[in-house]
Amino acid sequence: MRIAIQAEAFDMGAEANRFAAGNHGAGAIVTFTGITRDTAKGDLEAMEIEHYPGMTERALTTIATQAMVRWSLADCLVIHRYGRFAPRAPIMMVATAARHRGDAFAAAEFLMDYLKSRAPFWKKEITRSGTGWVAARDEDEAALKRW
Amino acid sequence: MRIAIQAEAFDMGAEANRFAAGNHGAGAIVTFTGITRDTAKGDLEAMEIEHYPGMTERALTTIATQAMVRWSLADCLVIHRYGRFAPRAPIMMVATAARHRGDAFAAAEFLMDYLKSRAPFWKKEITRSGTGWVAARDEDEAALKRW
Amino acid sequence: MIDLLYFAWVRERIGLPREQVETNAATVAELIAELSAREERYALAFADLASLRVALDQELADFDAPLTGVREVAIFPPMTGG
Amino acid sequence: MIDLLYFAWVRERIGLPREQVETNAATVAELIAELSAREERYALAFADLASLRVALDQELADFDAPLTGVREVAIFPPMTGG
Repeated sequence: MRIAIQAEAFDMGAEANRFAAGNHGAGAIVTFTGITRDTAKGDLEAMEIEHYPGMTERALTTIATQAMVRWSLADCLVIHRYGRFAPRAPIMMVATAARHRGDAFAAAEFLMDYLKSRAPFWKKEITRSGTGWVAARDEDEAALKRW
Repeated sequence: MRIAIQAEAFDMGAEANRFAAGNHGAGAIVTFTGITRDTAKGDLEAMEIEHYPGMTERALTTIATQAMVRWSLADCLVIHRYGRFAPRAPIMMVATAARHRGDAFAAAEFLMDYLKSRAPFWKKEITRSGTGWVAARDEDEAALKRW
Repeated sequence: MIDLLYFAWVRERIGLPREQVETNAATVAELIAELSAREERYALAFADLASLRVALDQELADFDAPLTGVREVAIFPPMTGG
Repeated sequence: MIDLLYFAWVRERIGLPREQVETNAATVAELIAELSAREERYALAFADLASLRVALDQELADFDAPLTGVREVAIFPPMTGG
């Protein structure tokens, strides 16, 4: 299990390969990569991500440990960046390894649902017409109910 | 959309990066990689995958096109190998790109469920104690019902 | 003249991957019955229809699907890809 | 003495990321009321409790959670990671 909270860029493909190489017993590997999306208007200049150092590590470790136990994962990985990003930058990634695909998929979705609403990150969009904090979506809160 | 049915090895990380680079509008990228798992006894010597040339391409194109439309995907990728493999070899991969994570996850799971039971591939396990065709699992057939 | 293709253990039991047959069978079920009556190895390969799947011209089909106009018939076990 | 931390627009409205306060408040809700009474900027930042979340010593908590023994209180909007 590896949790990385970092300002630095990561190479999604290299991380995926390194993760896969370490998981000899697993038949199924799922990755999710989140990329800064442009606004509906197409005028995003940058995305800023703020976090709560200390609590972020604790929250992600707790969430990842829960996923490991609940789905008998062979391994899991969470990378989340903070700082200022251009549109189309990879900002986070999770990976899960399990014997069967159902567990790998479920654990990855669980990790994402918790990351969205329970890990202390906040996103701010900087556009040509102004800046604004991204509002939490009701769907994201609702998504937690299924677990 | 890219469908590749090949004997050659593929580099999961390189494929994931190439796929992500082509999808500028998508905020969410999901990959699934299937790896030859050892038997419960730990005595797998090789896995052979047979397929039905011609029909395989048709079936995968149909399945992938359905996924593209149903979840408004920005893109999707299916790679599936055939031939003889050592344990721990990556044998297949799917990737999906969508605006939101829910669509990317659902489409990847849909693709996997159809690949398992509706694409003309057959797996044979060669172990020290003999060889045998992998039996279809009832759970895999049941998984199709949710779509 | 129909092209008949076999895969996985169906291929192994019949002993060849493909062959051409002259038939008047109206459906896949009739074709299977015809072959099974012809030789023991077909009867053995086709003994349990529930463990067989069929494709007509590379599309999955039912055993009672008509063979009219069909050029390629494939018979195989449930698929195990992914 | 409690360490108070603010994030995102809560931080922006209050105008600083952290401060230390001397308080006798028994719960987070009481602490928030105390600060809101003290200065306009707190009252504005804390006006809508439904849009706030709180963590005590880096664990999410409710507004009526007791402050006994707590050293670090963080107040912030709903999280938007991932």
